[in-house]
Amino acid sequence: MSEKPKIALYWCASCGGCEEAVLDLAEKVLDLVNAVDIVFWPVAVDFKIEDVEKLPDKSITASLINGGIRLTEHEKVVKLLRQKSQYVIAYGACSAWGGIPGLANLYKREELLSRAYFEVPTVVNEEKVLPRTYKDEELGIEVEVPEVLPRLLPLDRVIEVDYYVPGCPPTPDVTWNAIQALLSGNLPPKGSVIGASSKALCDECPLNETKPDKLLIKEFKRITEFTPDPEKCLLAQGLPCLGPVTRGGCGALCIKANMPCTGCFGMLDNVSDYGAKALSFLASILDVEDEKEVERQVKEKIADLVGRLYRYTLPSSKLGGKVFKR
Amino acid sequence: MSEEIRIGVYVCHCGLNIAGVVNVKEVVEYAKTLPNVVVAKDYVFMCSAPGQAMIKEDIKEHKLNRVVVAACSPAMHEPTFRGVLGDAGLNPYLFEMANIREHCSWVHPDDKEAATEKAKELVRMAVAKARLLEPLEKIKSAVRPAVLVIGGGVAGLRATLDLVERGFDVYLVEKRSVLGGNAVKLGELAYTTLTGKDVVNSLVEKIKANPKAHIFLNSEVEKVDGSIGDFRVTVTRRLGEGKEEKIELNVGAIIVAIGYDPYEPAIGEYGYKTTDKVVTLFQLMDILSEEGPTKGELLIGGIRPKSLAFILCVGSLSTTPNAKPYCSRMCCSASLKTILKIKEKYPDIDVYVFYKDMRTYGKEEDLYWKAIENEVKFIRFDEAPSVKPRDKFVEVEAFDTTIQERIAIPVDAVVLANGMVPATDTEKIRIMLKIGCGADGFLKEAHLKLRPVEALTDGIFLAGVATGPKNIIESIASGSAAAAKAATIVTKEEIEVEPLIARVNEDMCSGCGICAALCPYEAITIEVKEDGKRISKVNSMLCKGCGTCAAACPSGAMQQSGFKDNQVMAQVVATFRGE
Amino acid sequence: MAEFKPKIVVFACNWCTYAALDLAGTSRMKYPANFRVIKVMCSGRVDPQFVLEAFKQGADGVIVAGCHPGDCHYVNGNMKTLRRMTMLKKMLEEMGIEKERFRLEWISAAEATKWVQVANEMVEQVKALGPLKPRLEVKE
Amino acid sequence: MKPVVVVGGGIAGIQAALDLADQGVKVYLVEKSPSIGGRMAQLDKTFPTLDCSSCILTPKMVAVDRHENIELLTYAEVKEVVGEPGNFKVKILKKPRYVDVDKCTGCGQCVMKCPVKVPNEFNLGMDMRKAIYIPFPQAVPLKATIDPEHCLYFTKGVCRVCERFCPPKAINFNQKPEEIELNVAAIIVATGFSLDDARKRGEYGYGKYPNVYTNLEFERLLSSTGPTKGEIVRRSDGRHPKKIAFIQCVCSRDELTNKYCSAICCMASTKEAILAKEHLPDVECTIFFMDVRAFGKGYQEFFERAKQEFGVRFVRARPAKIEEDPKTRNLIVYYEDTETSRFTKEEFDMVVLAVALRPILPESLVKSGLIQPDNYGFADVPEMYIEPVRASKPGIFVIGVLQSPKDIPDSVIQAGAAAMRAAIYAISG
Amino acid sequence: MSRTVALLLKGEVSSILKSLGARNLYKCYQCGTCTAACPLSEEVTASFRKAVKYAQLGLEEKIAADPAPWLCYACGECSEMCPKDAKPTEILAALRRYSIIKYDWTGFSKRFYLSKTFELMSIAILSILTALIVYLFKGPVITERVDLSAFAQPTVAIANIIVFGVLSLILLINIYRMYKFTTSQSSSSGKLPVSTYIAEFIKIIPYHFLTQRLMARCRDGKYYYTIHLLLFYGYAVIFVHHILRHMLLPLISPTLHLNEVASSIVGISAFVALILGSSLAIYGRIKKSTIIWEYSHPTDWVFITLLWLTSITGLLTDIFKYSGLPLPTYVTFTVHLMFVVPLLVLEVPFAKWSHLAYRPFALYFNRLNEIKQLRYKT
Repeated sequence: MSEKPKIALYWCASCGGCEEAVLDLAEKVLDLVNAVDIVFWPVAVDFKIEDVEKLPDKSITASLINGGIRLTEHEKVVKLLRQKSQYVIAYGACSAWGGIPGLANLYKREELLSRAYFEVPTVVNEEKVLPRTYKDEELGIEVEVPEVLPRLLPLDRVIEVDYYVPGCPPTPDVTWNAIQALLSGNLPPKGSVIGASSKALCDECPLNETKPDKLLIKEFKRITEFTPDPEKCLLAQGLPCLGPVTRGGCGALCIKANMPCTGCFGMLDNVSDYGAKALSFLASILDVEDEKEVERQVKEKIADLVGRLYRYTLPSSKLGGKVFKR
Repeated sequence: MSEEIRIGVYVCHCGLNIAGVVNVKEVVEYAKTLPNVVVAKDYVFMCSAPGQAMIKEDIKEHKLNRVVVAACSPAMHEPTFRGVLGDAGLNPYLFEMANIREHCSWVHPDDKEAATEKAKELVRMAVAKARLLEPLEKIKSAVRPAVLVIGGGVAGLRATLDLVERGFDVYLVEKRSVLGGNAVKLGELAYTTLTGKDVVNSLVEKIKANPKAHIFLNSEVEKVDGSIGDFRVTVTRRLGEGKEEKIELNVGAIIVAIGYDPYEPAIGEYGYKTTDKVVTLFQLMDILSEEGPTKGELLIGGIRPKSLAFILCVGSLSTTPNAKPYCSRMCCSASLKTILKIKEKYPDIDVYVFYKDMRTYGKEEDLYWKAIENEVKFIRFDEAPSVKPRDKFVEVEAFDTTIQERIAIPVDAVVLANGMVPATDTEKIRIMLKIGCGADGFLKEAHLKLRPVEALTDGIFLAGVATGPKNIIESIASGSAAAAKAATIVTKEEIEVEPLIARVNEDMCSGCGICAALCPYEAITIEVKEDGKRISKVNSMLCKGCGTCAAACPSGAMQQSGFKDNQVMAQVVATFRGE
Repeated sequence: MAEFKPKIVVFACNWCTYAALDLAGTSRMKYPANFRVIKVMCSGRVDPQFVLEAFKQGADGVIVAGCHPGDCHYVNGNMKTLRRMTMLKKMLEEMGIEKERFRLEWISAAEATKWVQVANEMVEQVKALGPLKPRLEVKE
Repeated sequence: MKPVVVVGGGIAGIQAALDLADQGVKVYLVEKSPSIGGRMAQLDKTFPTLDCSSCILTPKMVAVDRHENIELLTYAEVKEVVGEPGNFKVKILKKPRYVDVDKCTGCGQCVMKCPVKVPNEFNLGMDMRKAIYIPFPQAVPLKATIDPEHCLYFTKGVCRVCERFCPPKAINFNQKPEEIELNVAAIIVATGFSLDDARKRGEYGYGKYPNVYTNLEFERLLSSTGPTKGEIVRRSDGRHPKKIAFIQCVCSRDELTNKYCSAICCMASTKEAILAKEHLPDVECTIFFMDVRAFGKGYQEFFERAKQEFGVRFVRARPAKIEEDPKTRNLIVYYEDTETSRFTKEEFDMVVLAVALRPILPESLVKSGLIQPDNYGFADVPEMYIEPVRASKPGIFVIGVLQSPKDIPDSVIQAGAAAMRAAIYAISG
Repeated sequence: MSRTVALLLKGEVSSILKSLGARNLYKCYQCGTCTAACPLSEEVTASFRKAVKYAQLGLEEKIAADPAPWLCYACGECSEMCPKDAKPTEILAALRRYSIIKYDWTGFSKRFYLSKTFELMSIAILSILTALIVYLFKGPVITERVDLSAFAQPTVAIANIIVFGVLSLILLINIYRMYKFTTSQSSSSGKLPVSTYIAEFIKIIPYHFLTQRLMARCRDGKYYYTIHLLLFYGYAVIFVHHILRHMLLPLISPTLHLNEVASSIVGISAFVALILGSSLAIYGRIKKSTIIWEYSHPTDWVFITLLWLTSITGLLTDIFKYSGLPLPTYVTFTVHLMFVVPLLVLEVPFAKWSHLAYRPFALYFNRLNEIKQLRYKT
């Protein structure tokens, strides 16, 4: 292949972590740069949208898009990239399932705007002005301010996504595996997750074999209540570790730091709603027969069920967020 | 599974039961519009031979590989239609039923359009699931040629004798220290000089003479594991002075013959236990039997009564607040039989019978006729009679509805014809064997009319009064019937078990162990493979197919055959839109 | 506007609730035709994903029904259902689904009357709440 | 392992055959009429579950037909039985159907074409069948049968239209009766019952007044495969009745006819009253009874529901007589309500008589002394407490209403008991 | 609600009833067919079934108070249809006999009914006594011509008056007791105005007394009705004729003499009617040809034979008289008296014949109860 494969990177509603993750490849970044021709990388390189528009369709081999779709601009750009690229990769939890910003879907758009632009103590905005396109008199041009979408959407609700790379952010080896797969061309069927394990975290978790025969817990525990025994499966000790329902591939980093998995690698192929599946297995092993006791434990020990079980996946869940009254 | 899905849909009229409310033709036309449906027909009785023949022909002619029948409840005819598919050479589990009778036409008679609309959607749901059904093979399990009989009453004894004579080992477990249950207390029986004890003895003798019979007295069943063909039973036998031994048994079928308890009237109910002149029918029979406390002499409250009042329906037909709503079936005849025996021995005694409804059914009517001829005086009541103990006699008063007058009769003694209530340990046995009980508290048979001696759980049979009041002859007959059903199992080497069990996709299983923790039958174990990986494994013999593990499996690796996630999801989606 | 006819999905366990529904049929008890019953072998088979899928497809109400505690044909499948559905009810409330739209009921094979009562009650309550489907697409 | 013969293809015979065959015993099921199913096939619904009778019976009939251990001998009668337990020689006469059963598919073309109309026994003569007929839609075996007494070919040597129109050419007019001899270990007899002749109590006007029916006739009216396809209409004018009276104990509990109680008619009438209310919501049903024999499991609740939920009126009285109003053909029932001692002449549109059950004893077995009638005419069971179903001679078992009046569950239980006992002879034979 | 006073069962009542002819008392299982079958059920409110139950239970007060047995004319329709073949006809007949005993305050009926010997003894004594009286107090025995009145005139006249007075007194007292019994049990305490008593009396008593019309309503009642009418009119005519000739006339105007021929024709025809009726009845009872005559209590035999003998002797007396044979007349007349006196003295107040009073009054009292029931809706 005479020319090097072109790749594009773009970030939408994201914390920038995924951008950095590419750098986390450390020296491998160099191999990457040699191997590919980066045509669009707003955070690092000053390409403009117009440059991408000029490219012929499908000329970009792969676009790695991270972050959830929050603004009309995100929508515009990712549609453009879709048109221009052969493969679109939803890189990281936000673009794959909406990520932590996706939890905003628990609130209406006005609530978010009013919170951000009116109620926040550091803001003084008596006229209750909201950012919107306006005509800048001095520059004589119209300054376009993108609209906020009613809901944050995962990438595949806006454009067709070829592959997903899990993680918040994706760990270096996952990123590298993904890139290898892309470059080598032997890719799994469209729509699958690449770079990570096909099994749940427990499969690679060192504490897996420390599990008792009957994994039943009498009570959920909060991480603050006790320091778990690092040598024993955290779930077996009562911590609501989401390892069993989360895809492996991260090498159980959090578990190694004695912290329960929060599910950033998302659900396995056979699961269609991460939160529901997590709730199902956690409730099943809670060995309690009385309804009131279950309610008490949920209130006291898990408190924010949606936040905890849909931390990275709320927008991709079946309801996609809170259902508001008419 | 690349083969093209060709579904046949058959909508049943069930005479007028469905066609009377649901527009069957409309449902058939609608079914034709559903994807993969290649043939859709209706017939007046799908379950009948012509109906079944129609399906068989269509399977051959149209090369159908899925069949959907919209008719009655699967509880009625799923086995029948699975048989039809089997006969036509199609895997019986590529079949789904839509219940448009019990769940549709019979319950929405006033809203024909809504019922038809609902029937269409139920068909759509069944077709959606049928599309995703996979062939399943019945699981074969070896059968232990032995039977456990719980309860040594006449029903249990009869079942035991039949089965040992048939050549099978029978373990008879009896809670008390003596065999015979309630029958021994019945004294002389109707139309014969035989007593309850004679009947029991004749059975016990033959049983004891047969080496195949193993009797465990003072024993109770503690734990039952396994399933039809291979039950592992733990029995504890009390050896006296607090010592007891555990016995492990392995049987192919279980017959529950735990009998009943006589209804115990509340203190003061009809004067019971507030005066020694009031006894229950069972106590009277005991008094009359030679081994009884009075060596057969009719003495109640220390005197030989010159006049006796029997009150029937004690504890039945909700006559008193403490009473049961059902009819205990045998007390009318048992009371009249006892009265006739008393009249034979003491002709001069005056007998009065307070009854609500005289239920001497069948040939036992002649007991009623003979009682009338023996000048027994019958008083019919609606509200329960009142029993007022006086100094030298007891006054029984009631409003006689045949003459619309209150009648008071001074008698020397009152006999309460008490009915039958479920045996005290019914609850314990029920939970241990995981079988249900009806609203009346007796064990629930699989089908009241056509499977009266079978429990819903395969391999477990119910004999005698355990399922409801019966007289001693009916109880003995049901003992033999239960034995026959047990024989249909233990005569076979192998038993086929429903294949709706859980299966693991080893490529997805992370060995998280959640499923193993949930299985009540210990059918799932986590095995460590050579590469050190932990993978879940299902023992198809033990798995009963409840699906609880599948619902909890965090990675969706565990699926229940016949109820896989995608199959149920397809039904959910099909409830709202057809594509 | 045509009178709102709610559609309610029922996950019924084969041994108890499904049999109770059959009994309601054989006893010719009448109840509204808004219910679509999906049979599962045990209420323990009902995966919370099914319930969410039903709401996603536009169900106005979902009932998960099984055997009374102690009656479960599979020893304690219904106990797991109790825990799952209790947590799910809490989560659904957080997701804006009113608690009347989702019910967990214990209905034994003999309790046809209880089923009819639950059915009538559920239809009334859901009718009062109005349709759910329009509120799923957040457009404004 | 020796085979067993089961005589009678009603629910008791069918259940006994299945319970034996499932134990691996070879069974010959002999049925006198062209199809098995017996009385239960004529019922619309069964009490107290209100199951549709053919819906729970048909699968068992099909199971019998398909069972590899059961050989079905329909339209056949036991001629002679000789021998002792474990070694009975049974002579069976298979009457000619004049239809080749292997070819006939039960398509019914012949029935449509046949010109001869004959009162239909299955619907108790309330409608007509043809000379060549299939007893009822769910018949097993589903084969046509020619009735020689009415077929024009046998009576006048003409017609043979069925032969012309039979697609698989299954008609064979020179079929001969076939005699089969079996050597069996035991015989289970379940020949069932017929209703006694209600004319014996002439004062009720059965046979004289058109709108007086028997329970079984009313059951046929209720049934969708009945003469009126489930419509309850009066014989006299085809109108729906507004008031129906059910009179219990007709020829039962009666010195003049049968002293015994027929056990099932209280519940049968209660069920039919409920079903009548279902077919005709504003019909008024009244049941005249002396004692309501609701003794079985679930029966008392069924009786209570009939009263409270379905508004069936129960009057504790035994009507003395019925007179007919010649103009309206309505029936005036004379009764004294024993709970109010008030005499009333009440007019009804239709009366259903709960007539006594009479057993059908197979005379070949009675002749050979293997079965003896008891003082009521039922098959006697000498040691009822030791062997509840064994007839006068060992190895012979009598079950169902043949032994005493009983309902379906008790018949099924007796069938199981007989199967068990017979199996023991089969293995030792 | 019915009064809460509970009724006490008396064992001995049932055994008495059995001896009074209720042979199949203990067969009835209270199905109500008898009441429903009875042609009279449409006319009167009565429950024959309940009457049988009272008998089975031995409820003395209820039996006495129940007019139903008197409304039954024993046509046998109920026994025909009774599913238990308990022969309600016979039980009701026994109840009638028992009521007679109950109404009779003297206690004489009871002994009369319960012991055959007492019955025959009392009849024998009475007839011998009559013979003695006639013999002792007889007037001159005129042999040349028949002068009956002279022969027995004084004794007959006085005896008649005394006997008639005493008997009617006893009968009236019994009827009053019957009234007391039948209204005692009616559950309503409400009173009826006297006018209804009188109105109903006029409407019921004479009509039914004279015609026994209800009997015609029974099954093939025509046959019995005619026999009974024959007997009734035979007796009525004789009674009236007797009173006129032997009692009133001699008292009022001893001199006036009836036209002999007319009086004889009347007398003889009455006697012939009586003989014919009673012979048919006797023949029927011997042959047990119908349900009515299937069972005959001794008192039935006594009554019917006495009646027959009286009529025969009465007829003979007249024949001898009019054919002018004095001695035979006197002898047969004495014999006639020997039968008439016990017939009148015993049968009328104490035995079967009292039904001629009790039946109409039973209808009357039953009507009163009916009105009371309707008016006070109890």
